[in-house]
Order: sequence, then C-alpha cells, then structure tokens
Amino acid sequence: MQYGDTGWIGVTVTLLLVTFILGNIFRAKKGKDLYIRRIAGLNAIDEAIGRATEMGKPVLMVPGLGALNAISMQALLIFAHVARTAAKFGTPIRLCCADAAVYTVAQELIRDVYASEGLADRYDMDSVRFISDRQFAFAGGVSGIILREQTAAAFFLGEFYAESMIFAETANSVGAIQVAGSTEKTQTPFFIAACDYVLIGDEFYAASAYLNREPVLVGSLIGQDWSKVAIMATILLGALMNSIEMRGTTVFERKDGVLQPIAERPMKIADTTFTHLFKPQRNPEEDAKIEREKDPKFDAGAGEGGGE
Amino acid sequence: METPVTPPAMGFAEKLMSVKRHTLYLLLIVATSVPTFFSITLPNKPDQPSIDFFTTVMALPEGSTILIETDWTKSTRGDSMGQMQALLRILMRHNIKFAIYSTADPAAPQVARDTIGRVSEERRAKGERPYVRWEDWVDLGYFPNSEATNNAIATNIRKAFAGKTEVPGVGQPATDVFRSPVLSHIQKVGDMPLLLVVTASKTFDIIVERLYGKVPLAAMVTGVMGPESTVYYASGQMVGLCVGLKGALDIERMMESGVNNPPDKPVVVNKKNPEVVPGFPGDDNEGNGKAYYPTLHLALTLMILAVIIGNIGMVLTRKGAKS
Amino acid sequence: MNYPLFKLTLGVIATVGLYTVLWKENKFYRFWEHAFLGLAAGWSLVALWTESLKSVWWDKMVGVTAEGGGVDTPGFWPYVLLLPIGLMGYFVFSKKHNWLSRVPIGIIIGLWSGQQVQVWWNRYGPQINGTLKPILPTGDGFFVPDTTGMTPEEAAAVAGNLYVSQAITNLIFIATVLCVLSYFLFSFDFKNRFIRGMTVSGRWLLMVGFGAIFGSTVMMRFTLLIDRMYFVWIEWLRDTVLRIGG
Amino acid sequence: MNGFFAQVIPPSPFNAPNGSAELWTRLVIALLLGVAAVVALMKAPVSVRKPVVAVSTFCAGLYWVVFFLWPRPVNRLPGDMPSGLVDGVGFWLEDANPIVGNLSNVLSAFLLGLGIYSLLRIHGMRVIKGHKDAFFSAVLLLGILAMGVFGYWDWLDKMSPTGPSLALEANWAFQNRVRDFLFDGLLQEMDAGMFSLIAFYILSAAYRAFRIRSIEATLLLATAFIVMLSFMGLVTGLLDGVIDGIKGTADPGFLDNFKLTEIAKWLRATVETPSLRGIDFGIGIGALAMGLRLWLSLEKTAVSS
Repeated sequence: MQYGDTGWIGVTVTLLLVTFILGNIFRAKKGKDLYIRRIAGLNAIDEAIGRATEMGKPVLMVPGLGALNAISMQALLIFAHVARTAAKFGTPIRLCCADAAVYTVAQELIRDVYASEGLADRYDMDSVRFISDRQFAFAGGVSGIILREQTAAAFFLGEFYAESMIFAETANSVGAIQVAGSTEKTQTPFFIAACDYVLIGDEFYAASAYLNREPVLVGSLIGQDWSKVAIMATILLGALMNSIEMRGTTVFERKDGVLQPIAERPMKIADTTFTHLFKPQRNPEEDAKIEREKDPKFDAGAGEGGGE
Repeated sequence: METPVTPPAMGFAEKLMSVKRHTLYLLLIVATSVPTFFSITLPNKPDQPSIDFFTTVMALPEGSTILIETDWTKSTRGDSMGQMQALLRILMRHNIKFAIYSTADPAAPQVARDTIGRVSEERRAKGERPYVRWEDWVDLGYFPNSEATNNAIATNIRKAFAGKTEVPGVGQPATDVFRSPVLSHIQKVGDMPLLLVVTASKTFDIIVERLYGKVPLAAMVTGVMGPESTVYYASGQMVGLCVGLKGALDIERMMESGVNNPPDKPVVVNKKNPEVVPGFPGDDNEGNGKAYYPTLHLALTLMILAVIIGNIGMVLTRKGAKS
Repeated sequence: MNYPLFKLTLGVIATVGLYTVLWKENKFYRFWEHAFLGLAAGWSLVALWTESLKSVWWDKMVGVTAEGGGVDTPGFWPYVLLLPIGLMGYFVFSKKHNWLSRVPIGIIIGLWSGQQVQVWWNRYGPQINGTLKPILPTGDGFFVPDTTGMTPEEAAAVAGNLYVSQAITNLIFIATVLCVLSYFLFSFDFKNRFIRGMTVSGRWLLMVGFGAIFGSTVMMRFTLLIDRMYFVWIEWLRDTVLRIGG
Repeated sequence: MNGFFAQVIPPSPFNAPNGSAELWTRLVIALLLGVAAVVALMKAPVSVRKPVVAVSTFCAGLYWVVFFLWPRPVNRLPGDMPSGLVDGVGFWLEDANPIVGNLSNVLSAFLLGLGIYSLLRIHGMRVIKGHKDAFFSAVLLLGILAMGVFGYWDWLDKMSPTGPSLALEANWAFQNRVRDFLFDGLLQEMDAGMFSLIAFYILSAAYRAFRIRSIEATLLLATAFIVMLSFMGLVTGLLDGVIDGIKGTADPGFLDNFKLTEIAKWLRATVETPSLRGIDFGIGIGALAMGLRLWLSLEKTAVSS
C-alpha cells in the first residue's frame, strides 16, 4: 500500500488519537464521576442571565460567522444551555446567525429547549434571527440590535473574525456582561481586552462537557487530554532524540526517499530519524515506473472535461 | 489629550483614567487624516520573512508561470492592494506569467483584475511592455469552495480549472485557458515553481492543508493573519511571507535597494543566504506602503500614549488611595 | 454630476453614515445599517445562483458544451437528488415534519466531521515535527559567531552548529508549547507543584502570545482606517471633487 | 465502477451529453424518485427518524475517512485508466473528491432561502404593522429588491453573447451601471467602512483594558507594546542607533540582540509561535473529537436527539 501523501505515520497517529477519544467515550459511558478543572467563563453564564432578568433586557447570543460545522454546533449547544435558563426566568433572548444553515439548526434547537421546558408558548421564532451572511453587514446589524435593544448580557461563542471587536466594544458601551470565546486565536486578545469572561482555545470545546456532565462529553474530553499528553510526549522524546542524534555525524543522506552514502559530515536536522519519520519522501523514479494505459478519448491539449 | 471633557469633581489622576471614548475617537480621526496629505519617508528594516518572500519571487525563472490565489476585496484594500501592487511590479519586470483564482469572495477577482490593469497601465505609461491577458496572465475566476478547489488543484490542476475559457483577443472566440501560453505547459501543480496566496482571510490554512509538499507556497497576508501564518512560515510550510503594511513597505524598500546589495556595504542583509539580489533602483517602487507608513506611526503613537496615560492615572489613584 | 463623482460621493456618505454610530446610535446610522443589510441580502440572493449554484450544481448536473476547443462536459444527473435533500431543510417550521430538516443538516455536519479526520495530520503533523528542535548545543561558544567575511565553508560550519544561545532559545520554544498544552489539560486534577507551575506559566505565555497578536493586528486595523481616510480625503476630496493633481 | 463519479469518460450510466433527451429523462426520473423518498419519509413512523438522520450523517462523513485511509494512486497522469481494483477505488475516490467537496456548499446554498425568509418575515411584519422602525425596514426590503433585480439583470447581460464587451465601462447600459453602483459603490464601500470602524474600538478598548493590574494583563500589554513599537521604523531606527552608538556599527555583536526589532522577532519566534501552536494542537484535537461525536451521532444535538 502506498500512502503517497501522509506516509504510514500520519495514518497511524490519527487513528491512535481517534482510538483515544472513542475509547474513553465508551469507557465513560459506563459512568464514573469524572473531574473537570474549573473554567471561569462558564460559571459566569448564570450570573449574566440573572442580571439580564433583573433589568428585563434581552440576552444576546452570537454563534459567530462560521458556516455550519462543529464549531458553530458547539456554540449552539452552549446557547441551548443559556436559552434553557433564560426560558425558566422568562428572559427575552436574541440569537443572531450569519449562516442560513446555522440559523436552521438554531431554530430547531432553541424551539426544542423551550418545548422540553414546557414553555413552547413562550418561544418567539423571531428571537432567533438570520442577520446577514456578509461579514460586516452582519457586524452592523448585530451592533444595531445591541444598541437599540440595550442587551444586558452578550455571549459571543464560535468562529469570530474581525467583527469580534465591533461586537465586544459595542456591547461594552451599553454595559452588557460579556462571555466570549473563539476558536480563532487571532480574535482572543480582543475579547480579552473588551469582555468580562473569555474562553481561551479549546476551553470552548470543553464547555458543553463542563456545563452538563454527560458521560459521552466528559469521556471525549479525557480522550482529548490523552491525545494532548501523547503529543507532549512525542515532542519531548523527539526533541531529545534529535538533540542526541545531532551531536553525532552521518554517512548517509536521504535523496528522493532513498538513503545514499556520502562522505561523513555532522548531522543536520534533515538527517534525524524523526524528520525521516515525519517527512516521508517518495522516490520519483520508482513512481514513474508505474504506468497505466491511456484513455483513448484523452486530449492532452485541453483541460479535461467534467471540471468538478 | 490630557484635557478630557470630565466633571470638575474628578482629580487629575481620575481624569487620566477616564478619558471619554469620543475624545479618543476624535483624536484618532485627526491622527489618521492629517498625514495623508504629506509624503514623508521613514526608516525601515525588512523582516526575514519578507526578505525570504522577496528573494523567492526574485529567483523565479523568467517566463515561468506561477499560480496566484487572490482572496482580498475592497474591505482590506489598505493592506492587500499595496502588497499585490509590489508583487505584480516584480513579476512583470521579470516576465513571469501568472494565473489568478479566488476562493474567498466573488468580488475578489474584480479587484485583482483592476490592480493588474493599473500596474500594466503604469508600465505602458513608462513605455514598457504592458501585460496582456491570455498572453501573460489569465483569470481562472472565483471558486466558491476553497477546500474542494485546492484539493482538486492538488490532485489534478487541469481538472480543477477545466472548462475555464478566456478570449485571446478582439473578435476571437473564447478558448480553453489550458491552450493559452500561460498554462499550456502545465500538467500538474508541481510544474509551477510557486503558488502564491494574497489573502485577507484564512484561505492559506486550507492551501497549506491541501497543497503543502505539492508545490512551494508563499503568502502575502494582512496584518491580522500574520501571527497565524507565521506558524506555517516557522515550520517551513511556507517559503516566504509578507505581512501587512510593514510587509508591503519591506518589499518596496527591497525593490529599491535589493538584498545583500551592494555586497561590500549592503542596505538589507539576508542572514539566511549571502547571495546578492539586485533590486530595481530608480524604478517606481513606492506604493501604499510608503504612503501609509507615517500615518501608521502617528496612529500607533496615539494608541501607546492613550494606554500609558491610563496606566499613569491608575498608578496615581492607587498611590492616593494608599496615603 | 458625472458617474464616478456620484458613485464616490455616495460611498463617502455611506462611510460617514456608518461612522456616526461612534457618537451614538442615530437615525442616519440606522438608515445606512438597514440599507447595508438589504443590499447584502440582495447580493447573497444573486451570488447564490451566479457565484455558487450555477457553477457547482447546475452546470455539473446538465453539463456544458464547451467553446474554443475545450472538452464537452456531460451532465451528471445524480446531482438533481441534492434538490429534494436540500429542500427538506424547509420543513424546519413545520410542527409535524420538522425532523426532516435534520437530514440535510446532518449531511453537512457529517461531511465536515469526516474531513477533520482527513486534514488533521496534514495540518498538525508538520507543526509537531517543526517543534522537535534540538536542545543540546553542538558548537562551542555561547553566541553564534558573526559570519561576515568568513569563507562559505566556515559560514556553513557555523550554520550547521547549534550554539548555547540557540539551544536555550529552542528549549524555551519547546517549554512554551508544553506549558501551553498542559494548561489545556482539563480532566487531570494536578497535585504536583511542578505541573501546576507549568499550567500557570502556560497561561502567562499565552498572554505573551496574545499580546504579540494584538500588536500586529492593531497595525492592520489602523492601516484599514488610514486607507478609508485616504479614500475620503485623497481619492474623493482631492482627486475627484477638487481635481488637484488627480 | 470507475465511471461512477468520473465524468471524464462518458458514456456511463451516471452521465449523459449536455442537452440530450436521455439526460433530461434520467434527471426528471431521479427528481421524482427523490421527491417520492421525501414523501415516504414524511409518512414514515417516528422510530425510523433517528436512524435515518444518523445514517445520512455517517455516510456523508465516511467518504472523507475512506479517502484518507485508502492508498492514493501514485503517479496518476491525466487520462490514465486504473490498473487494478485498489487503483480503481483510488481513482474513484480522487474523482469523487471535488464532487463531495461541493456537496455541503450546494446544500447550504439551498438553505439560504430560510435566512432570507427570516429577514422578510421580521421586516415585512414591521412595515405592515407600522412599527416605529417601519421606514428602515422598508429601506432594507427595497435594498434586497434592487440588488436582486439589477444583480440578475446585469448577470444575464454578462452571460449573453455580447457579454465580454461589458468589460469596458463605455459599453455599460443603465442596469450595468446601477448594479455597479449598488455593489461596488455602496456595498463594498460600506464593507470597508464598517471594517475600518474597528480601529476606533481597538483604541478605546486598549485604553480601558490595558492597565497593569495583574501579571497577565501586564504581560499582554508589554508584548503588545514591544511588537507595536517594532513596527515603527522611526522608533526602531532611534533605539538601534543608540545601540550602534554604544558598540559601534563596525561589526555586528552581542548587543545587536537587544535591538527592538531583534527582541520583537525573538519574542514572536520563541514565545508567540509556540504558544499559538500549543493552542492549535488543543483546538485541532477538540475539533477532531467534536467531529467524531457528531459523525457517529454520539452527541445530543438538534441533529440527533
């Protein structure tokens, strides 16, 4: 089997991580009370909603600019938790979407929340809105809502880009409590500057496990930790091995995936075992030997038909 | 700016701590407006990523074809247009053909074409050979799905851009781009010496994920994408990187002075590679980089002052509280 | 009033309109905000077909008869099945059948999720490899000697060596990655002093990283503002309205 | 089987020439079958709902997983035919790649209507009910209409045989101009305008938040300052000048490491890059885990609950 692109190592590592995660999920399903460290931003959620309830002003939720994927999904799951609390207190909510597919899920999800709380009648489908799928139109629209409705609490969780600063600072100007978290590390510093509580990096992914200690989520969280530990170990081991190897000399050099003898010289990083492992090379000559019969209809001149 | 509009009750320290946002906004508008009317030259020392970018582009063999993914629109004109302009000037002076495509925004090809047109026009004005579409460059257009497009380019570039046509000249029928002088010799993406991304969004992530190892990659990114893309530059997944206005300015300066040039007393030193790269001294190498740099100074100064003042205020009030 | 001037002027007015929100939310801003949202939505409707469905769906489904020597593309009829699947999403407002909307959603999510498995290594493998920096010095001397005036051989030798200062830098690099990673370990309750120290310093190192991001981002944000000002003062006022040197 | 996704080598049961009768018959039949399937699902008992969603999610994700695990055909040149089964599947996966890559785009494109519906609903109601912001809602609706109409009108022109001539502004008709005005003159300018607003917000946020209260805030502030200053050629010029003054410009030496540009470079290369990498590893694994949970419907979500 030829793994032309990744080499066997890539496949192996990926599968290892997958096993860690799934393995722990199924392990945790057996149900043990598992530890998760404190995440400040998430304890603030109820406080923020409480504040909004006192002031009788709406709670704003923005799942970011991203299309429908795990990130916006995760954001919506956290918002479901927020919406549940808000529903109990009868606090009005505003959920502003920048993607129609996300909007669809949000409608479904939030309606479910209200229904499951037996408050279906309280649910106003206009509280979940599609604003615009164009970044700055979205930014303009949301800050318009923040300013006009004077939202008392704001949750910005998901994939945020430049607009993060517009939201955070506008919400701050109306004195809203803000909980923010973005998988976009470039935006995190701005949230840190303007928001009260910030989820950094994959604290965001840990959130739902932290909020509702479901075995599946907690298990997966443990699996993620194992994976991180594995990476840390690899880095330690690799760095040490590279250091030791590079103190020595080599009489081989890898050219096109083949080790060729050379005059003895000090090791370079490119000669180390780990580099060979991580950067598999294919031998173009060997590859060129693989020949296939041509399709008679093929016209070398033009681009091929069926430009998928 | 130590004189904000605040109720007289406040002490000096409190005043420093509570400058109204509107005051700051006003000051910023002034700071960014006034200098635009003047042309000032400020010292600047190119960064290594920019140097690598410049030398990589300068080293491209004459007449070769490179692929450019251009993913910026008017909204990031300030950063990207200066970069693209500098890039195009170099490419055109070295007769390097290029094919552009976009995956971020439907409006991206338009701004790219405008920029190419402008640079080509300035060549015509100088009596140099203008860059001709179809002969020297082709526009492959906009592709809505960045992942799919770059995956396709990685697996089979001819299929990725199949069916794209251009009009070779007045009165001629639209023709398959792969029959153009630009792309006729390209069978796979590896046949190109470089794939360049001029982007204001995360599209270079996708490029690296899908195309790393298939073709050398270099990027011109907006200041905000800088830190993220630096990760790829550091890990060697990108051969060159030009970040933000500073990057554009770096390139402009190197176009003027060259790298390790003159050898005896170089203006710009490339620590990685002693090879001498002459620039285009005397040619018009200046662009947005030079035009905006002084204003940037003023704006940054304002910001730094604001922060310092705030902190002084805080320290003073603390002292007051203690005594 | 000629078209370019008209176009630029309206552009300037719109920009100013949006800027007024800096003072406070007002009717002028509200007008431009809603105009903005309207135009954006309209454009999305146009782009929906012209930039997206036409090329990635319709043309694929019915095929293309290529001009100019291109190869004809036959139609690939299974694409039509996407229509009913996609339209299932519209059941979301139905009381009875809203679950159907979960099918297209599920497919979109599934596609994204599967791809994570595919791209993980391409993206992080090289980064892990890039982190494996040597931390034991091979060259004697603390600092990298200056190579100017050396023969290429000597220079190469220097470049090949790892001096103490570089080794320390590499050590810090690796330590940073490890500390930051340890900060993101959620399920371990660390009793060990050392590891606690790691996680705390991890958070501090993150702040250093964020500071750097902030610094470089500020440059870009200001550049955009400067560009706007350039647009208003130079391109519009000086070159178009007053026609000075334009 | 190679012919399945590969549109390159017609005829295959799955593709037919552009405009041919057989293509259209197959198209219509497929559509009808699709609609029938939807109706069937509507009639289906509650018990099948969850499996249906779970299975469709799983199958969608499965492609990419297989694509990752299956050996790639090596040295495949345009026009090649597969040499064996493994190779054939490899070809199949490669050819399917762009198609599958587009699926989610097409599907989410179909959903856009829901978003627009939400807009029309909210703002239409306001106009009808005479809400205090009715006028602005009307402006919004008008915007949609105008951009929609002229956008398509202009596009049809560009698609027409005379389309290429529109590259020249001189050949523009009324509708092309209006569209250019709405899109290029207003929409794009407002994009840029809104974007540039951020500079103001950054300034006020920095002024308010960047106080040396805690170690963290101080570190953030300090690094931000160093990096910002390193962008200011004037400052770096001066400071570097001072250092050169101390040690003399003649030969680069130890003190050079303390030039602002060097410090900033060192910080970014030695602390920023690795710390970002650290976050990245975390996020990457988080996404992978979340992906797996969603793919296998292990998570209670709107998709599988």
